[in-house]
Amino acid sequence: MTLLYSEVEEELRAAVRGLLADRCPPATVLKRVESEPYDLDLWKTLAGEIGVAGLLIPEELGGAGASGSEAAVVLEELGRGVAPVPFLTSAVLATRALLPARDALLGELAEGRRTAALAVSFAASPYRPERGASLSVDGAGRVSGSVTGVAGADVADVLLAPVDGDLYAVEGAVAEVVPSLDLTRPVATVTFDRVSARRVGACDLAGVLRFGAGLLASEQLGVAEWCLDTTLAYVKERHQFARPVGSFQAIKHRLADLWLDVVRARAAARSAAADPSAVAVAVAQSWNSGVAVHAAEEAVQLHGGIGMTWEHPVHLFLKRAKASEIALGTPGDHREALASLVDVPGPE
Amino acid sequence: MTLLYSEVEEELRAAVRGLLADRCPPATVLKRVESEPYDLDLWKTLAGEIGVAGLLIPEELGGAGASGSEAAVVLEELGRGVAPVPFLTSAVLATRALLPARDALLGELAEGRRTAALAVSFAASPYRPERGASLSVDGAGRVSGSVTGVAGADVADVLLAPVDGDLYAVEGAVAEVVPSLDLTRPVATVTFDRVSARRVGACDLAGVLRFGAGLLASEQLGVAEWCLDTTLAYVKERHQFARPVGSFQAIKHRLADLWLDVVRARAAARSAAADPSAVAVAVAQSWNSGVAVHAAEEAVQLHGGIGMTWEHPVHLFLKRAKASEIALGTPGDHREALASLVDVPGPE
Amino acid sequence: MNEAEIEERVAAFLGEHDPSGDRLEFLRARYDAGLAWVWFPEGHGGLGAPRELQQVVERALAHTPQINGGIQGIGLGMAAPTILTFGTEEQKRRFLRPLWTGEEIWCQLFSEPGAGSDLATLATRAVRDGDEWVIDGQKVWTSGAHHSRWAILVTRTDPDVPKHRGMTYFVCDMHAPGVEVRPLRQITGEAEFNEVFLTGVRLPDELRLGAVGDGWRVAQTTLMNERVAIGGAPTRRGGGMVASVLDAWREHPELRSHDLHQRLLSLWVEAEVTRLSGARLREQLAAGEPGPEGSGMKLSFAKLNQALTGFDVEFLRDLGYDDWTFRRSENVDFYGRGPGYRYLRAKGNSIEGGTSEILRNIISERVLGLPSEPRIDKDVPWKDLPR
Amino acid sequence: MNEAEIEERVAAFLGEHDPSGDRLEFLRARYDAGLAWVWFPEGHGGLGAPRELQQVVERALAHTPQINGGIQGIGLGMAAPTILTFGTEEQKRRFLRPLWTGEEIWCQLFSEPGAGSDLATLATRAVRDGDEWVIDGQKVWTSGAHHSRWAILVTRTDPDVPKHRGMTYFVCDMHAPGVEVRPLRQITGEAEFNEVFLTGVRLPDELRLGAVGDGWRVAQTTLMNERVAIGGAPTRRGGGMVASVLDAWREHPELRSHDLHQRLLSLWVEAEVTRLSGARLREQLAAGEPGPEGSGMKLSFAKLNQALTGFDVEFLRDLGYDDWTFRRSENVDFYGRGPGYRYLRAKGNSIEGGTSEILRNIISERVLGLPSEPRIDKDVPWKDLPR
Repeated sequence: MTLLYSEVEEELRAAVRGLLADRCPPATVLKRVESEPYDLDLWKTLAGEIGVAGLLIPEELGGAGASGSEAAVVLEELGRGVAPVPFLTSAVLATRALLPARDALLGELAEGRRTAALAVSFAASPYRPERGASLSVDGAGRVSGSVTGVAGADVADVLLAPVDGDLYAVEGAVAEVVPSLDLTRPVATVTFDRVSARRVGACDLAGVLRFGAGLLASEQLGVAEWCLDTTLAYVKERHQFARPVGSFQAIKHRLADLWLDVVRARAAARSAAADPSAVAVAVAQSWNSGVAVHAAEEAVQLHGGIGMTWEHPVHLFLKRAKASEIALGTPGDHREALASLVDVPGPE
Repeated sequence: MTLLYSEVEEELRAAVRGLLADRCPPATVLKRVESEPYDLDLWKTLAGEIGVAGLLIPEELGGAGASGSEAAVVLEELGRGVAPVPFLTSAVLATRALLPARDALLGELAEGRRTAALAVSFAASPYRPERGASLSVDGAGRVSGSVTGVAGADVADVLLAPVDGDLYAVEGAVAEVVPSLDLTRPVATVTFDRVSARRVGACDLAGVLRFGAGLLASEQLGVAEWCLDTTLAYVKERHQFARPVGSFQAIKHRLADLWLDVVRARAAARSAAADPSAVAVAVAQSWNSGVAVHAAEEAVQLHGGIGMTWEHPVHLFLKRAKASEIALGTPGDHREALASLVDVPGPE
Repeated sequence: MNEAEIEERVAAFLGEHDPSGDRLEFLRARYDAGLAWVWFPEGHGGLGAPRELQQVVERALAHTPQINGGIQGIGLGMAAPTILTFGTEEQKRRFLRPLWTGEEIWCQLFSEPGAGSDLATLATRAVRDGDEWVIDGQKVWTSGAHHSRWAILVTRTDPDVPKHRGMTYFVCDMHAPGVEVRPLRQITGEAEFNEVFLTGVRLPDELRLGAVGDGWRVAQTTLMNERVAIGGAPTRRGGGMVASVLDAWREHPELRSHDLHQRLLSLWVEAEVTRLSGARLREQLAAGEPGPEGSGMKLSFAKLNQALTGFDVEFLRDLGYDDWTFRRSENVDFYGRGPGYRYLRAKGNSIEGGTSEILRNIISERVLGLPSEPRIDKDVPWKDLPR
Repeated sequence: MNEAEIEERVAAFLGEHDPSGDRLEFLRARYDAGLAWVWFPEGHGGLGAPRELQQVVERALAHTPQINGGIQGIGLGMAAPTILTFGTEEQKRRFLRPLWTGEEIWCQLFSEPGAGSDLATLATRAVRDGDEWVIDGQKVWTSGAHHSRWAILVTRTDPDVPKHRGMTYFVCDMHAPGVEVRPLRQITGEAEFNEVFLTGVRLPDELRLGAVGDGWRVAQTTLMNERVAIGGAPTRRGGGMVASVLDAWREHPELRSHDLHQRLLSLWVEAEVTRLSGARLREQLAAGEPGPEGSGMKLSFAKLNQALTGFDVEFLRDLGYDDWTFRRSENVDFYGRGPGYRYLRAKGNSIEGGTSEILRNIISERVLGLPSEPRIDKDVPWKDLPR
């Protein structure tokens, strides 16, 4: 197991970063968030040309047969760009849920022709996978019920509903987007009204969410890195009292501490990507969630007034960071899991 | 109820501060800590001439009939001086335990002729008053057993042993001082080997410890104040890079934050002194313990190398602060108590 | 002038003026009777009385028509004391009465995109042209600009001297040609503030407040009146921002965890000691012995509000938001909005009215007496400053 | 020189010298065979080989008599590379061999009571007197001074030029008259370090290292070799300082509380991500791509050690202490001592070897590229600096 980036990963990173810089820098994301947050043209290019949609899908099923480490690098870049594409929801969570059954839908997902989403609340966790959901299947195999806070549902062609340990593919559900804290990854309430469904196979939902949580740590790393880099650039430029703001020692020390947090977030993200064990995932999530929020909060503060304006994209990162802190388990949920995983028992 | 200091309190403060500056500044305390930590001559002057020993004792029993607020001001000053005198142990804890019975011993304590100590572990709390103690009384009224971590026992003429809700006055116990983290208030293991005892009366031990804990917050305030003031003076004087260390912004901001913590510690201490209710005491203890430790740790760090040397007295304050964090309930103990006191219930 | 005399005046005034009649007429009469702000001089809405006697008037007139402290806030709190200190008799006569009655609303044109914490570096130019001044520049974070009749404005009149010396202070006519007000949208979605663009705005010299080049000193008077204790209102134990978190906490036992419980207890304690500090500060003020503690209250409240609102969103696991609509809002309404709004809006608490960084500088230098950092901008002509 | 050739040399050397014979003789022979530090030049204990080949030698000679990395640390890590870079041939020949074999122990005379973080302001004077230099001053935080034969010493030789330019570097004879070593007691009770008083100490000019006035540059070489990754040794998950806290935690269920449990879990996570960073850093070094992350490791470990040891004392509610005796100690033994000792000793982690404040300066400037603060001490003669 290595915590470094491979050459292949660096090439993948460069491709994704280049495309995002070209097509969808944060200022462009900001312009579209209120009308049509997802950039599906961009997604088509990312999925089809760079091939990110099929990264986790075996070659024989039409994918690239890559590992979580490659997907993690893509997520770092998508986090750096708060990129409005359904990679995490379709190419990680939904894909991972379909993999055990080697479902034919995987081929379509790999090509980017279709997009899927898991009908699970983004606020659910490996420890409480059912949070926000009330689904049932009747004798005729029709799914009923609703799930709140589903990410990626509004741009999904297929919804994957986990019910009682089985996974069902559904096309006729209604996803109603609600005003969301994270403008670049809005959540929807998904309603199934006796919708006919196809049973895909068994589903270890907690395992799927754990896998996703581990990779979310890489996205959070990307968010934190953008915030740190952008703030560094700003405080080097911005003058007050005839000095760059970044020459003031209190600011320098805060940024040094923040950098140190990000350095450790990188190690944690790499560890969870290479080894998506329960411990590594819980460590990465509990650390990186906090670092992303802290980095975004420091970015807003150190941008001063401009950081409070809608016109500067830093708020997109703050909102992404704060929503991601809740997504797939809060830091507290993951620390609680560690108590038994690493034998740090609580009071008796 | 006022959170300010009265004129009487300011006069009392001036008298105590003046005496300590004259007779027992921190450098002098340091010189004696390894041979004979307690300064009983100083105590005699404080107790008898300034009259601090009888502050909490009603006038008709030979005391000053003052309130906790006056005792709190004395403790602020004793904290500022890490003064090695048994005020907290004899004139607060032991005295408070004797008050309900209006015991005749109070008159002797008030005059400073004798000194008492409560045979209770300093690590006990209002919530676990029995911690560290195993005492029993036999049919003939003789006390047996031991108590660890007793403060002030080695300089006490009389030990007050609380057993099963009653208080016993004992003179033949053995107090063996152990090497203590707090050099200026060493703790002892007290052993009672079927020692004959006089029953004083009923004893609400938890109430006594709560009262003491509330006033300990004022001592912690004094410790924090000395650390802040001494560090401010040092960083104004000490030059590195041809500038006073205190002109570096990162240092300035840390000290501003520390000051703000101390300001709030003062309000909390005053509140608990004026109103020793369970809530006010728990608030003051949980806040001030942390502030005292933090102030002492910052003081050591900002003194640089000199702060790590035995010859500078700052370590006495670090040790006092750290031991006081444990004494009469840790910050966590007091917060836990608040959960039910102010209706912030835990998970069900 | 003592309490009894004030009460007498109020009684006499009420004998002559019917509070249930025309509101504006009543307020004008109150001003003319010297009962607007009793510590102002006679003839300008006051009686030259000690400031603390104002509460006698307020008590006695509590049932009568009131001015609007919200929308008139900048006029009353910042413009009025500045006009009183530096205005000519003519300026005081012209501006103070409609300012107090609320017939004319005021706003403040101080901050600029390039001059935030370092206000003295501001770049809005005022160039003299005969009896007029021509103003060009951009101001920002101006609340109420869109319904203001006047503004207090600081400008750069001499770029060739060090920054503190080349400024001049004006009253700006917000109806003058060249004044453009644009709402400034915040990260919460709404616009509490505006940007104000000044393009060739012509102001007669009579609108100058204080001497040419003396703008910094005039502005200090304004700012000293701004830094009133924020969060200084008395709250009960467990009140304020912690109350809305506690309400949610008590309502949702199913969302609690030990992690959150421990953090909430710590925040509760911090809120309580901060509240106690505020209470102690008010006692000091009442006793006429204001301590330096006031400087820290805003800093404490900003940190606490940010921690509490962040906690709230996490506790509720709330991925939604109530309303992103871009619209003007006149007031901050923390409690009427959702947790997401509170979280985002509270981020401004450590920026508006002096950043927490600047407040720490102020505390460390003015309260703790720590030496200032080496300054490189004091003696350099403004135009040569690095930017 | 490649791996095979090195192995050949070692084999040849072992053929000629019996590791079970006299220890010192064996070490001297190893030095003479160029197998002491293979990256040093031939004739001075090395073979002029790439540094990474040293591990080949170490592996092959692991079963033979070893030098003492602890007591010889300053000699090996700091004095030797400096002598190699700046020493004359004669100095290299005289000093390096007994330094490496451990026959002569070295210490470091850099820090002074008035020159800690700002080493370049040091005041120990060296005045030329014919072929000798006369040294007067006081050094501090010198470990091992009491059994050292030699010291590396930086002095002030020209007070009239700016501080970085007026320094000269010497090898100091610790047996010379006027050298007085006093143990320096720490807050833990013991004395790991010494104060060294230099009073009229006469050193021949041959003991000068580098040119007169070039002491700062020479000292930089020494210090670059000091700032090796502290805490860089691999540890297992849950190892290091967190392990001793975890042991106590598991042993004492009766002392646990939710408050402590939540804090311990947070510290455990911080320890784990810090450990992972260290592992990643070592991977980078092994791949020949050292990242800037190394600068942060000491800072992280200091903070973590302090938090963990403070937690430990509080958890154990331990009001006692194991031993306050004033005695010399050669090494820090965190694990053999009580929680109170660990708590106090860890306070030094953020001071020794560069304070955490200085490390944050270094990270922000050298890693993050933030501008330095205005400097006022660069061009002022040393004697005129404010102190």
